[in-house]
Amino acid sequence: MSVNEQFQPTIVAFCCNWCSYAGADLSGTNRLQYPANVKIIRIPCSCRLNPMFILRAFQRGADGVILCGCHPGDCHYTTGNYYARRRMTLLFSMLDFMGIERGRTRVEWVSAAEGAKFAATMNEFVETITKLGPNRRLEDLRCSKE
Amino acid sequence: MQQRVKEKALELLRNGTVDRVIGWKTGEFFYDLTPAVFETAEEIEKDFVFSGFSGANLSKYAIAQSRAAGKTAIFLKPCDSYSFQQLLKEHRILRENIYIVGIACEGMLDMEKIRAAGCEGVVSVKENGEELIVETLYGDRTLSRKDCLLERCAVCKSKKVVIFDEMLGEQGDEQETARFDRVAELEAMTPEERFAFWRGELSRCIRCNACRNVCPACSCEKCVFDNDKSGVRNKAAADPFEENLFHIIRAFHVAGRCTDCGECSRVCPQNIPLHLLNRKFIKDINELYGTYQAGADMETKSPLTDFTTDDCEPSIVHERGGVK
Amino acid sequence: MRQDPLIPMLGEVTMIRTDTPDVKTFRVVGIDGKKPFEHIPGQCAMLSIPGVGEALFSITSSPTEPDYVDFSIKKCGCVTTWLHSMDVGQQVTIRGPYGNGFPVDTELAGKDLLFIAGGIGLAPLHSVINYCRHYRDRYGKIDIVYGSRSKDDLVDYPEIIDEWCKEDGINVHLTIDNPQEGWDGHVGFVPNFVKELAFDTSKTVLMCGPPIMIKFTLAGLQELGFDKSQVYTTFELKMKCALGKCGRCNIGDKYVCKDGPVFRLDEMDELPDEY
Amino acid sequence: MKKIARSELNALFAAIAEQKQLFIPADNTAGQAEFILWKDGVALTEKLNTTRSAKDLFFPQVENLVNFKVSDKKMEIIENRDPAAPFVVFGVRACDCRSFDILDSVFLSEPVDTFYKARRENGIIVTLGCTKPAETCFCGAFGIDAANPAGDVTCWLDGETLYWKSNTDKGKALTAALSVLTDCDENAVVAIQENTRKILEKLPLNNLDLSGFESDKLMELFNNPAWTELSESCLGCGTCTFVCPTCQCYDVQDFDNGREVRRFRCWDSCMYSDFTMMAHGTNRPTQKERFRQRFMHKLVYYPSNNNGVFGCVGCGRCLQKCPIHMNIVKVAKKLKEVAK
Repeated sequence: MSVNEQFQPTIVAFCCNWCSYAGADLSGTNRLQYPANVKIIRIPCSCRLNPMFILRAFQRGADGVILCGCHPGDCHYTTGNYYARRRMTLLFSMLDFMGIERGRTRVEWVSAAEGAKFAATMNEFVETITKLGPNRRLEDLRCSKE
Repeated sequence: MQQRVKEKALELLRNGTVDRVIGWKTGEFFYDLTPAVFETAEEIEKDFVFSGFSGANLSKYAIAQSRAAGKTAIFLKPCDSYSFQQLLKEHRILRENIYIVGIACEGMLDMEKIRAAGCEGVVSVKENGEELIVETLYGDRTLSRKDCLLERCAVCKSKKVVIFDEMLGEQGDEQETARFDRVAELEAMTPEERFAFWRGELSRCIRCNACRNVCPACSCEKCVFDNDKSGVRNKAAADPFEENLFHIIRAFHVAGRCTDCGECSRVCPQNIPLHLLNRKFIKDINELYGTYQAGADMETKSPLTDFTTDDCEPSIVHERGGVK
Repeated sequence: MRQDPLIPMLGEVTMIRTDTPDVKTFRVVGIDGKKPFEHIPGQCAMLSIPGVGEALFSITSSPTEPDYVDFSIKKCGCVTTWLHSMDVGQQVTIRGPYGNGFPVDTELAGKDLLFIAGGIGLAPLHSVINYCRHYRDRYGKIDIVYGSRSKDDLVDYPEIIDEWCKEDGINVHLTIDNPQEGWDGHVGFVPNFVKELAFDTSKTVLMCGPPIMIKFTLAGLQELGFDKSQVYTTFELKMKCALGKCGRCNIGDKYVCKDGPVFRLDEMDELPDEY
Repeated sequence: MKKIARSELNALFAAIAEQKQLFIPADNTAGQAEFILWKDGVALTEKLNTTRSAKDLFFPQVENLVNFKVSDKKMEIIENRDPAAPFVVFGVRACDCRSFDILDSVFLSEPVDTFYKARRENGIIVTLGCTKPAETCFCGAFGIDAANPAGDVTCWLDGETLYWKSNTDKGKALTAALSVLTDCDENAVVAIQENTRKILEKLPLNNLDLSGFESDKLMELFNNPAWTELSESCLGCGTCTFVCPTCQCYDVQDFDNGREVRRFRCWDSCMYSDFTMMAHGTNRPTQKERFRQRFMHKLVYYPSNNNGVFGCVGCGRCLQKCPIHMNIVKVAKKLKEVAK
């Protein structure tokens, strides 16, 4: 990659079906801009996010992974995001413990009405990851594009 | 104590309290004891051993044996009893079929450490108070017992047998230990240093699955890593990523359930300090959600199947102290 | 030229025929359009779809077919399910042939042959049957006992009716497990059927089917006075290399991929019962 | 015979490394010995043997076989094997050296495994006579002389000197290129050998009796009632298999990275529950059958096909590494005891 050619990160955003996915939708209908680097994967609830999904995303070329769910207290299934919160806290802590750069993973609560927050979060996250550079510590060399 | 344990095993079989006993069986040498199921008094007289090398945690064997006809006796050291109670809590053991004999424990010895101290061709080890007299083909050596303990025993968290029908020796207590010191040391490093540390350790992994198969918390009938359809099945660590994936996910799957029995590190043929991953989770859970010891009781909810509405946000990981 | 026996060559599927609800027959040729290799009846080959897996299949077509090899494959696992979902023109990888095959030119020559097959077990025997039909004068009388769960599960039914049944010196005995509308043939399990037919013991038996069928049919044959040394069977185990190296098809001191898959039953008596 | 002062070992290693890649047994960060690519500063271990065996260098745990590019109905086969680089492995013990005979009989028999063959042809094995065998050693039971190992070159080491004797053409060619070695008398190593043999006699397992595993007893051994008890506590891990110098079973798997499929082979273990698992089930449903397979293969099946040579070399790794301390010695002894 030449110096002029700016690094374009790949971001995987796991979005809860009930709030954040709708929030993403809203940001689209409102024509709010966020980078095309963000690939959204819809999940039924933030607590559906198996830690394995995050690692697999990194394996297959993601440079940053973000989970978006309903605000605590607003979960469609009442408590799913509370469990997700604990799991993600521990997982992120473990990734940090293994020496993976802080900031490559993130959780943000985005409601269906917060289209603007969704776009702003994505813009900010892409910026953070662009600064961090490509994911090297959790990449699978067999998947790298050479 | 060694004699008392054996006599107890004999007694329980002879008086009909149990139909079989899970214990440790003598080997070719003094240190290579095998977990075994004894069904007759003759077998016990001949082969049953309890010694400083009875490190193996027998609790996992209770899963299968509690489903055999009749009653089974099991000997549990304090740390083993946490594993046992945790399995019980997860409904993996049929309690009514098991008779538990708790054993007070002075710490178990690690043959690897004795070898690493430069003892080759070891013929016998005699315990003499705080000293070990090691007889080898190349002369005798004296080592400090303290230096030859299994890692988990050197930082023993509890001398308390948390579940038993009968106790041999003095019941002990939970104790303050330095078991999180190494985790804290790593936390104080830079991410680059931590990454280099774990790469160095995990790159030695040969994916023999000994850590998983010995782990009392890993009692799934079919592991996700053996399941063809899981998409993550990997038999060999064909890439550094797979080494990370396996060990992160394995630690995560037992988080909140791992009692820190230390078997994973004891059995690792490559001497990878796998217990550090589990302890990291335990330390985090203690710090973020309140002190929790898996297997300590039957009632407390595991931190990962529980929550409070004012739990910390995941971003705490990125905000709290330590080098960024 | 392939550098290593583990490295396959490319083949193309030129015909797919649906035989039964869960069995399809696939015709494979090399990408040059020619037959990928020459084989002996009873041998197998490794087919694979990269990314899905590689598995060993009996070659169903006779070596006398000059242009292609056929595989009749029952849908049961990952690879077979994928194969069942593909269309003509699909490329696959193929390597082989592997195994010993039936001793068609030696021990079987000149003999009266009795083929006994159950379900998809016809696949490996199909190759031998058509080989024997091609060289009809080299063999004596041919009897074929073939059973399946129902009429719909009889593999190669049209060929059996239109060709085998009409040929002189071949007696075909079909049976299905349960009565079915439109079926006026025999109903019952293969082992009993074999006993009812009371074949004379001068025949040499070639048998393939589910283990339970083999077990009871063998008992029936022995009741009729057959000796184990007159019975050949072929079986399958999990294989990865098919070269006698990867270790998983090892039974006793034999490797099924290399020393088998065809065994005479008296030879199998000397092997541990692990198949 | 040649020699070099022990203090000059580094110079010897440097001289070899100038010719070819050199692997020597050295201590890793975990304090275990393993074969490490030599560079200045890597020192020969004091330990008797490496945790993992020398087979790793010839039959690595994972190796790529071939790649495929798949697009729609078409596919392409891409052969991309590494051109094997010539290398020398120094410090192989007598037991591990014998293990190559066993691996050869599998991989070099028709059809030849060309991946293994290339490494065998490219590798020069420099063995090192044992001076401090451990209590777990039982190579003597297989007629292996730890004091006089085979290999392309055989070395002996005492407090002062490394002695060097080339055995094969490959070994002689290597020797000729090493001017740091000086000539010496053949008898120089006799004292070292005698000393080793004296210790070997004292080893508890050196005279392990392995009669009674002849192929005519195959069925009897297979049906021995002791298997249930022996396998009862087996965890079904692959430790014994992976540290074993003679275990050679492998699996072939595909990895699809979205652009191409990599077909690789990796070590496998008959102790694993999926080893013989097929779509319709497995023929070894419990750990007893899997456990039995491993030991029957080493003690009976392999010898039956190879003139009575056992599929074990007595290196003692499984004795040290099995999490529950079950091993081939215990199995062999128990089977004989029960058979009586």
